[in-house]
Amino acid sequence: MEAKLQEIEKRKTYLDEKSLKSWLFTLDHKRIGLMYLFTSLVFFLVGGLFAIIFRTELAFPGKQFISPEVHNILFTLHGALLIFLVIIPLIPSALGNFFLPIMVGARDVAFPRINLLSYWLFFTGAVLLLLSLLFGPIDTGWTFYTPYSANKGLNVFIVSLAIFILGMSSILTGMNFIVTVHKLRAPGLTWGKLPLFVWAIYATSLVQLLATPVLGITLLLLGMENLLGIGFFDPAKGGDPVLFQHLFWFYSHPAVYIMILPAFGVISELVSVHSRKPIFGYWFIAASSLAIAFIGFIVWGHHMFVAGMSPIADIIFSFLTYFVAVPTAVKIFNWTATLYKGKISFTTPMLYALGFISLFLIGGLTGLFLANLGTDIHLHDTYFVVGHFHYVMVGAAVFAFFGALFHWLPKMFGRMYNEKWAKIGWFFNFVGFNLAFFPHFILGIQGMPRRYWDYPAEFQGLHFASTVGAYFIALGALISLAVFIHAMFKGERASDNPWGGKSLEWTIPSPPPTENFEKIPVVEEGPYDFVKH
Amino acid sequence: MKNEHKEHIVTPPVYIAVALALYVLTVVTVWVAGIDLGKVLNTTIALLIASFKASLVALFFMHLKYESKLLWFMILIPLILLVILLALPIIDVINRAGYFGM
Amino acid sequence: MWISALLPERASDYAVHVDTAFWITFFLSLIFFVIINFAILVFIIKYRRRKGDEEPGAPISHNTPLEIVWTIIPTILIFVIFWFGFKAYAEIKWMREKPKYEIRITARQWGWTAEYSDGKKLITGTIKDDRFITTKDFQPIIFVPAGEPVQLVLTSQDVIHSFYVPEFRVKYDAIPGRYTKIWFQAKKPGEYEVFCTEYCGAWHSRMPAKVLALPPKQFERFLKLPPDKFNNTLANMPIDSIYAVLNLSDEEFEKWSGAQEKLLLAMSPAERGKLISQRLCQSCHSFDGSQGIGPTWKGLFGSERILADGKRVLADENYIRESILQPGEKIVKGFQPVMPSFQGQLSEEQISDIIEFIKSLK
Amino acid sequence: MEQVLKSHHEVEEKHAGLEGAKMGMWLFLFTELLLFGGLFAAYAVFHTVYSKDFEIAHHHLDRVIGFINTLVLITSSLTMALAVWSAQTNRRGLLNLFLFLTILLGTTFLVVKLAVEWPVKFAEGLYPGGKEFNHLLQEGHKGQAIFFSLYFMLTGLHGLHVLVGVIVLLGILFLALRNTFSSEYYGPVEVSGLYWHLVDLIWIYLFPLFYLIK
Repeated sequence: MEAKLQEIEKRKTYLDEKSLKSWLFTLDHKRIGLMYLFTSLVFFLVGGLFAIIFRTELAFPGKQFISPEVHNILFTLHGALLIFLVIIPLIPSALGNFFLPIMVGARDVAFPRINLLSYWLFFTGAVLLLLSLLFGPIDTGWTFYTPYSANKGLNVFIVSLAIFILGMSSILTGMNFIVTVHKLRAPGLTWGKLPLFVWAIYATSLVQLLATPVLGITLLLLGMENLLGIGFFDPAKGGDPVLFQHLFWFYSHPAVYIMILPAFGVISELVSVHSRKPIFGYWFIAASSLAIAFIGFIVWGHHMFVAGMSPIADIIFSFLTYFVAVPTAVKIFNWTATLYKGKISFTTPMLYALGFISLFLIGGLTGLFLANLGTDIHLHDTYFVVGHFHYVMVGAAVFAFFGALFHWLPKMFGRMYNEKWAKIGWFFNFVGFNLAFFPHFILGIQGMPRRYWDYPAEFQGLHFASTVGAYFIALGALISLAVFIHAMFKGERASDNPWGGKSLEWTIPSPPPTENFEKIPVVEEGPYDFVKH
Repeated sequence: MKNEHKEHIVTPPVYIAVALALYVLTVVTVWVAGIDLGKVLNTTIALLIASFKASLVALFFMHLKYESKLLWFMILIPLILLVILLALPIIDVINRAGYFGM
Repeated sequence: MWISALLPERASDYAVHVDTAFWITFFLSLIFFVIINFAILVFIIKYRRRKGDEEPGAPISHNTPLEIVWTIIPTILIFVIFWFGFKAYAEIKWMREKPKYEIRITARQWGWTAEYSDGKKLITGTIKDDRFITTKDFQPIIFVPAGEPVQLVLTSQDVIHSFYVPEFRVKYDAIPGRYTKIWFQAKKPGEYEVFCTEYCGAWHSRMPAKVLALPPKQFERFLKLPPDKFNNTLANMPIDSIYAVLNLSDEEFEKWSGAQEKLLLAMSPAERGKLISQRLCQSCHSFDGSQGIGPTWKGLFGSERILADGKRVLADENYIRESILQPGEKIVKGFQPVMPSFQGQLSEEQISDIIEFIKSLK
Repeated sequence: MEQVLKSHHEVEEKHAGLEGAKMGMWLFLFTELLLFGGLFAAYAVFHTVYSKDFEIAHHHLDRVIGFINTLVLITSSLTMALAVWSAQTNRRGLLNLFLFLTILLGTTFLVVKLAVEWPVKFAEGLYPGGKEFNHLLQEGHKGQAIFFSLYFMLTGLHGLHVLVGVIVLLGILFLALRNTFSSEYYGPVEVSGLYWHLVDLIWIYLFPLFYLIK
């Protein structure tokens, strides 16, 4: 056994090169993936810290320790940082960059240099976003609704420039992945044999590619509105604030599908591998990813039912929004059916996957209330909406990320995490999450508006519970990240295929060598054929 | 999957013919702009001619005519999204009681 | 049912339709939620991997008829939900008959102004202190007849706000440069809180207001009251004294309004000015010299003001009058040009009362 | 672009090759389409609402200059296409000539726009924030003010893209002069040609929408 360990230690891996230059100017998709991962995790903690601060403020009515202006800045930064710097790039750019080329059987993405450029654009955008604090922190909310965000001067312009650059990075990553999946598949790897994670990342890249430019132009116009006063969104100059909302949500609704589609891909992998059973309804899940990606583009109006649109538009958008519920439901049924007659092992990734399904179910079903023309008038812009998108973003996307992180940790670093502590982290995350965000639904139904620094006393109990929940999430997240950091360096050696997965990434040593495969494999069997050994 | 099929080379006469067609169409657009056919018809005709010119540029100058069927399908998606991005806000604005300023 | 306590009280006529749509969506979602979670629970217990069992799970990978079934059923169910939502929406959007009363509501950064067709006007301000707001802080913004439809015409002076009354299930954005219309019919008399639900800046959470639904008799009396008397008396009074006044018998009411008349005339202009300033101006201009959004009024009158562009101006009657009507003209150095204009909202007499009050603040 | 990694008997593409590069550029052109799509959506909404004001305002624009600029851009598309043809058929002299002509026409377009058309507008104060612009607003002709904001945003963004195109073509010309391109390797010429044709394609829509409204 000792010799075997020696031999493993000796193997060349993508992590061997230690110099700073080899990291900063690497063309290796795996290293770029890790750089995205660690940059996003830093902002994940920063954004989480902002949430803890204003959640503590909201524990009791009246002013505790921060003023309304500071509270508004905190929730704006919480939204902007976590959306643009964490939840959009986390699974597609970090884990997608690392595993898509391997799962597709390629040595690297189609355009490695553009991949590096994407990371550095992402990094510049993130730094610029932080620098904007020097020009006076923004308090417009991550939605930048005009005219509130229209006559703010330089700081909104700097923030829109920063997000424009982040958008460029998102577009180039999307383009890179699409060409990789089309052009660099290993021989024999037909579309029908692609792992569902690749399908999900492909659908996400399509949405990233086609939706982000509209955000680019919207923020450019907002910047010009601030600097030159072009008046597109300023009623005094003939513009229309609702037009800004149209252009903004044309990007931002597909953006929520950029956040959730990769999570769907991860869950399809986890559920199938950890119950050692082929995924149920492969083609239906793959097709539903593409269906969601497309329908996501025609439904943005449900954010604006009470914003001043005409009744005809309200009805059209509500009707179209209901179509998106069908592919999502199909996915949930197929994941549940995958568990039938499987050999389910309760590893941490599987716990996160099961947590994902039930939490995403609540997130998805509460969406039905908000797409509904009647109830949305009562529930729009209340805490019900806050609960809905936190269940979908944190309950689903972040849980899927943690599941994927622990699922692929052995492959990325060749080391195994500490199962007990990872489960403790999961427990705090799950309990804390429900305690933090379920009260939001009740608050919203009772009419508590969102983005409030202070609230009438009758809402106090639920807010207190939510704050306690927030602290639990913080604890759970810190434990999980500590387990991850510890395992990266000091976790004991993991085998090349600890979970017995069948997709290509489990056929190469872990941590993988720089060129992934000595010889590009010829693929015969599908990614989930557990039976044929 | 990466077989390098011989790139179909478009010869200069085709390019020059297309360019002439574009010149003529530009003159036609300007000429049509002279006649007033009612608010809706004017813009539709102008857009039709422009779209025809655009497709000429795309098919011949950008060699779209000789590209794989995959690219044809791929082009449909942004065009459909463009139509949606233009159509739905117009539907909203037309049916509003008071446009912007009542 | 006890769970109907979840939703706020159904105080407007069409609230029942919204709640029907809510409960239908709720129960259909609950069914799905229970089915899926129950299935997961059963599967993870029944098919958990026993110790040492290295065999893979059953090679079941698809069943197309089942897939078709669970694609069609959700499609049908969600259009049932859509239909009930649409019915509720139709009730809310299209009024059966034109409401008799129309009130123009203007939202501004951090307060509401309501104007009746006959000139009656109510203004609510911002609650800026640190303690939490109680129902007492919800000043009345509109008086509506219980049992009759009322139409509100919303607009905004600066940014987008949103007029939301949870008990009426009514919410719509007040957009600057545009008029948006909503209507509701209060079912029975009562007080219903109004919230701003479109983020509008620092004090977005502190623009409380209240809708007073009055029984017919009291509403008649409110309508009959002449506008300027109403603006000087009832518009500034707390809610319980408003009810007290409106419940007086007719001759007592006449006596009271006469007395109010005399009381107001007896008051010195400065005291009358104080009444108005407390309601409209104190949220930005402090009276005791402390720092605020606008310059303090203590020692303002007769002092020399250094403007943003460096010019020096004497703070006399004309300067104060101009700052009230066209605040943008002269901005004192170090202050933001955020003061809304009160053009057409204050009578000539009220403006001179305010100036007298400022003079009294040495 | 194409480092071919030979191991055993298989030829492996380290990158996606010409096919991949072209697909990558087409995908990038889709994003350009949607970037301008957002502005065209704003144009469509404002044109529907202020059609009369748009009609009045467009008289300020000089139709002849617009027409000339359109012809210039179409010719530059022609010369670009011929440049790609000459690269494909190994005619290096012609390649350099056509690239130079395309750059020349592109710069002419920019010069006509920036040195002739825009200064006229700036002199009249018809730009956002300008004297005449504010005068229009005071008189309530909001539609005309919006028309000029749209005009400057759309033609400005398009001009920026033409400028980027010229810079890219200068790079390609620089490489062409050092004989890097041949019928075996002409990827960059074709890809930058795709970008240039898109820029011309967008102007084909801009010309009628601004200069020929009735």
